[in-house]
Amino acid sequence: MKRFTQMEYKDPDEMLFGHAKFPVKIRENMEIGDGYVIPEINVAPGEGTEESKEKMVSESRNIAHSASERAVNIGLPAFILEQEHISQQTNNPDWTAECTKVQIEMLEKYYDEYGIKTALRATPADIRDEEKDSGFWDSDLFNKVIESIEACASNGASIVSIETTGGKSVSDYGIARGDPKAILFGIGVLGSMDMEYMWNKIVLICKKYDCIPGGDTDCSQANTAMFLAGGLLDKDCSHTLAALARAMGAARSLVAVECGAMGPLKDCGYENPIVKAITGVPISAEGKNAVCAHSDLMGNLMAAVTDVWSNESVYHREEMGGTTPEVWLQATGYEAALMNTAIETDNGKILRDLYTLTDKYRDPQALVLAYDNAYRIGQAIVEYGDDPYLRARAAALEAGAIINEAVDAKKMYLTRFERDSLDSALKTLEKLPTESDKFIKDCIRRYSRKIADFDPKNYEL
Amino acid sequence: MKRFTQMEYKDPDEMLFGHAKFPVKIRENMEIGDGYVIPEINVAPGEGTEESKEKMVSESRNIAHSASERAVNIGLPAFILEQEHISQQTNNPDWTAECTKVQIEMLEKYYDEYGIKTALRATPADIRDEEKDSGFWDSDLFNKVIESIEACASNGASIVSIETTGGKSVSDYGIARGDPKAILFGIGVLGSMDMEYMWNKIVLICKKYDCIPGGDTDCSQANTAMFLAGGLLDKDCSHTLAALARAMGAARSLVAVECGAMGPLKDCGYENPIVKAITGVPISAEGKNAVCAHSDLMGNLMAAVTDVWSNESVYHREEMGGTTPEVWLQATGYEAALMNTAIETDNGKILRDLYTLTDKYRDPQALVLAYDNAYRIGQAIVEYGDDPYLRARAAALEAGAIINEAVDAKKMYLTRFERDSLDSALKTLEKLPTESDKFIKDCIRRYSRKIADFDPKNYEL
Amino acid sequence: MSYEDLENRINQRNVFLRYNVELEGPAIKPEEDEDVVDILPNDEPFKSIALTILHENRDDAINIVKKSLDEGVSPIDIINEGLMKGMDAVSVLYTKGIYFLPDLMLAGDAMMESVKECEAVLGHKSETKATVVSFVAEGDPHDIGKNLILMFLRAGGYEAIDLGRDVPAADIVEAVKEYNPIFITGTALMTTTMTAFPKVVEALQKAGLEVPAIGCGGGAVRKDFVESFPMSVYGVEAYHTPKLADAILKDKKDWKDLRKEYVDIVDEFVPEYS
Amino acid sequence: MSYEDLENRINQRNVFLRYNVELEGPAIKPEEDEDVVDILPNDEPFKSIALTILHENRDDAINIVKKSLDEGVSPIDIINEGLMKGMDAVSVLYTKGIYFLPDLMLAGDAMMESVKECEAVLGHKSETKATVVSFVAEGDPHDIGKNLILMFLRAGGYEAIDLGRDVPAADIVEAVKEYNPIFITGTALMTTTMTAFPKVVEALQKAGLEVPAIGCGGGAVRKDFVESFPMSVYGVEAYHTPKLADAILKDKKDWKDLRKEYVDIVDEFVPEYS
Ligand SMILES: [Zn+2]
Ligand SMILES: [Zn+2]
Ligand SMILES: [Zn+2]
Repeated sequence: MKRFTQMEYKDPDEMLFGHAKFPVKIRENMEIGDGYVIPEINVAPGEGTEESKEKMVSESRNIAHSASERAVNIGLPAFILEQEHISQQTNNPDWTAECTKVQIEMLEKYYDEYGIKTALRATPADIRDEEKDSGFWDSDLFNKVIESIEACASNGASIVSIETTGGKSVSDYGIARGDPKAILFGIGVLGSMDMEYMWNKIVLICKKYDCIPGGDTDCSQANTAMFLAGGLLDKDCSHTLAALARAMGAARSLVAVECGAMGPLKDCGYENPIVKAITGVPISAEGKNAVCAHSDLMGNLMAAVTDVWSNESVYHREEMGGTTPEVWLQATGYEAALMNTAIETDNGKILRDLYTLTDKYRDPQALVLAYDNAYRIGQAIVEYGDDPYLRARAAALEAGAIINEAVDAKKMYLTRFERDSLDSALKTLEKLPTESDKFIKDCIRRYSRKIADFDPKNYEL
Repeated sequence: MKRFTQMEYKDPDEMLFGHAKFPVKIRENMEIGDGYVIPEINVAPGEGTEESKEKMVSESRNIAHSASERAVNIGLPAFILEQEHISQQTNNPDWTAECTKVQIEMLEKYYDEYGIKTALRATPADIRDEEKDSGFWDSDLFNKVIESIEACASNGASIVSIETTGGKSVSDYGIARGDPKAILFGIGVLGSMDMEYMWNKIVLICKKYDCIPGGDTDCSQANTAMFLAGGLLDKDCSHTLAALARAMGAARSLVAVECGAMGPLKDCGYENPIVKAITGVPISAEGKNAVCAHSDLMGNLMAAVTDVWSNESVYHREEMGGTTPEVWLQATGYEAALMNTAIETDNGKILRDLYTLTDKYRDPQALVLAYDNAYRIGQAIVEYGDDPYLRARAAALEAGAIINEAVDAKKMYLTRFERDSLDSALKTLEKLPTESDKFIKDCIRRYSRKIADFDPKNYEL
Repeated sequence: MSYEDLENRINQRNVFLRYNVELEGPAIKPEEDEDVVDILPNDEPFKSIALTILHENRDDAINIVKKSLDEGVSPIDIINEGLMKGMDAVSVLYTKGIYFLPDLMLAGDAMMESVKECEAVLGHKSETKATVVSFVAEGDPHDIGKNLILMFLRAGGYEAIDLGRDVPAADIVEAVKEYNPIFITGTALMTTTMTAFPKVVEALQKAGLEVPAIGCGGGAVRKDFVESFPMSVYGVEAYHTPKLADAILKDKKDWKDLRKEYVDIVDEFVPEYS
Repeated sequence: MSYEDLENRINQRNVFLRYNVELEGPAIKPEEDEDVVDILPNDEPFKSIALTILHENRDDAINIVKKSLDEGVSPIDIINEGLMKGMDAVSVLYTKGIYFLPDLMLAGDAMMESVKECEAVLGHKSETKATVVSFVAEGDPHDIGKNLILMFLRAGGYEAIDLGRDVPAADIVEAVKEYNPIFITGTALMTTTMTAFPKVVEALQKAGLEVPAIGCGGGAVRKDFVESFPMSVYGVEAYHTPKLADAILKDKKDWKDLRKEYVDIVDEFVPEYS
């Protein structure tokens, strides 16, 4: 496996939405990252549709139908439908197969009738159980996940993604307690190990069926920190610590690309700008048009260097303005259109900078993802590129440095809680061993005792 | 009453979002149109809350609470809450009074606690009945509307608006049948007459209570055409005819300002850019962040010269990302933030042009509202400023000319239906009498026979 | 860079497409559409009468109808063999997306006025398949949807009673007593007015009245809401209305059947029902 | 203009404000908060024990507790007069927005480990007010919300049984038989997993079991959904849980009461219930 020890982008200013170093081609005519931004729509099946295969298949078809119909009705040149599968689908690979098939049929019908460029990203659920003795890498549930991925690829999905959950029990423990060591172990070590294990398998399956291995996201870890961090008034996770977790998440999500994932990386990976800076693969991102799913403090900034623009997720139901696939595809589609107009008129970089500067100093989490700072974190990662632990640690330290510089420049203002937790986290991280083995041994001892769900055997440790 | 016979803006390029010639000051510190864009959130009471005053008051309080809480949590410097009242509220002015009171209390609580700038726009429903012998200008229902407006103003509403419906039966008839004469009579003549009657009264009430008379919208007429026109695949109203109706709507909505309305004009008045070009008052607009309520083909373009940015309307309920007041205030707030960043960095005009050019040639309706073309329509209106009929006709003819020029320049492409209905409408409009009296007499004869609900006596004709 | 310079740089196709323009087929005369050919009568004066409706030509329609009546042609035949066939053809072109709403409304106007001429000779109202009552929910001022429904029902051969906008439940009870409809349609644009529908059902039940079904539709109306009370069926498109009425009339379907068999009855893919 | 030039032009206050920074009051020591002063014991060793919990200092807590136990202080008193008081104070600071989640979790860890020391001397589990069972819905892997609830319940003096994530209804039935809880809490992040709640209720009913209430909450969970089946109450904030449990325990409230009196029970403005 090739580890990244150099940046594919040579200058952060090279990065721009709609442009990736290595565009990804879907069918004959959709090229992701080749000079335009493509909207992505993701709709969660409505309650009750999990009750039977028949209902789920019909729900999947309806979602694809609504999205396609609206796309044509408002004149979108292209769009990607993402379907994040729920556990019942992944648990039953034949559901996955059938749902994928009807969605691809619907998308192709619209392509044939109208010439609209369409693609399906299918995202099975990571239904594995991290508990002790559960056989994280070798169990019935694990096999279902792999079978479901194959069911997607073999039934025509254009892109396959997954949100793997390796190390979540440990990172959750750390996030809830403000323990940067646990977060680093959970994301940087266990998360990266699990990614490698899973993505080597996924890429092989995709190759067999000429399906694009899309990429992963640190949703289960760094996004847990972000969601708990919440808004300015929330009190559950320090926003500085969430920023460090995000930087670590980049070192982890990078592994999918190292295993052969080609992008577009998955929308909810807020670490994607960092991974793009390192690897040059196209990414998907979400922000101000994902308010249906969650609130973040960087809704404009996340658009700055993305190639695909997503709504994250929304229940399937009706609004005044139409069904949710219609409403939210229109929302992401209109923003993508603005970006494409900026590209067409050679104002892409100005719009990129406006997006970025709108949010850059609103929150430490936004700050470290501004494309210039994302690039810096990328550099810190590739410097230690060969060692997943050290590069995740370096990413977090660089994120801390970025925040501290902005505070010193009086551009970023922190609360006491943010200030204290950053200081204490950096102190802890700096003192950690510089050898991976030593760190891992220490963490195994410490956290297998404290965390009921953490079982080193799951990771062959 | 002062009729506008000159443009307040001397050059379309002077127009920019967040900037109005005559900013409107609310309380000590919110100035609308004074160099920044303010988000507006509008949430419709949930089903069942119309059953009792108690439920409606509590619903109103909750909406204000959710919006305020999210605004602070994401750091918005300012926002406007609009409450469009439902018929039960306007029918019961004591409901209106109490709902307004609790909303203002909530907004002031947040202002006091956090310093966030807040304002309430209260919009009673036009519950009058246009049917024959209904006493459109002098009935119980009419009195309820006036009492409700007073209840808003006297209970602390910062801004009062209304969507008057004068002439709707005639314009609806015309829109459904593609009859430009009926549309012109319904909007340009009856609509303008009703506006004058209503707004002279509203402005007097507002003055009494130091409340801002906001403005009106041609929602009941030009928006009916727009909604029926729908998307590219819809077949109910020609998009060229909808564009002409919109131009006429500007001549009509202008009347509120002539009567003393100060802005911000109401969000759903897609004709607002034209009225702003003429009058210099701040406007509210809606577009890509109003997908919750409806689909339009100019979601970016409508932001180009607006001072307040709205979501139009959404049911009050929960989404994954929070309650709808939270979710949609965040949506409009993030777009306003992007505009404000553009203003701060002196890139306002570039973003304005990107917004505009994204949509300008997508649809004839968008084309005539691009700020340069909106300005041209404004000029056509003020040329005949003294005569409501002639100026509405001039607006429509100018809109037609704008579309034809773009077609000739091969920038705008029309379907046969659009082409035919534009040609036939322009032919009809050109042949119309140049004297208002003659036109009105002719229309009264023609349409009182054909339209069951149209009663000239309602307009003292 | 100036606005004009920017404008000239854009390849609009990379931002938005106008699929309606891209996909427009060649213009054909409405009477040449293959489905219309099947519907139009071959014999005169019915063919000419049907064509005036198809061409939305009110004045010609009335003239030919009057002339035919003068010549002794049966008013019933003129209605059924001429006017209704023309209107059938118009409906077909509308549902196929070739005709537009104004075509439908203008043809409908021409048909209704021509029918009146026939009824004048007949001395009474012409026979219809059955009666349907249509209203807009109390508190709701938007009636274009309802007017569309009226037009489809009349085109489909039904007597459609128009109760207007903003109709209280009591008025609907009265109308049911008076007209004994096989079907009621209600429309609402707002969530806070769609709540009028269950109140109508309640009022009917209190009055001891039953109707095979009440079709509820319009902007804000959601299927799950409509199905939360009895007697109702969620209507998706205005042009589905006569098909639902036919199912009630011919196949004795009630609201429970309509909910279950909606897709079969309207005979097309309806996401809301699948 | 370069990115840096643009950046330097912005007055951030015209775009977004950081209200959390703007409004931060002066730092005070947690033990000086007036509500905390009311809670903390005055006598030693309880005061010192409570302070170690308040300061989230696990090692010190265990040390002082061990020392006190060695000196013959009653383990029951240490728990009730020392550890629980400290934890009460932590909960108060958390609900006041002065303490944060990590404070709560670390203090909770310190308390739980110290309680274990006392129980070792006691020879059995310490007494709690009552037992509550907590689970994450079947199919749902997200358990931070549930862990928060566990911590609040334990801080509130309850025995909180942790059934973990992704729990089938059958396991909950078994747990109810085994623990006879006065309250069950279930959390779900997804709409398609919250549908597990009514299934749990059904399974309990089938097994002939009843529980005063099942609190249902979490990301995707909506009040209207929760109230569409019996035994349930929609929970808004994790820290409401011990208050709901208290209402069941002391005032014999059941799910119907909790739905009606939620605001009074949790004693704050809750938009979802007003
Ligand atoms: Zn995710
Ligand atoms: Zn997602
Ligand atoms: Zn409106």
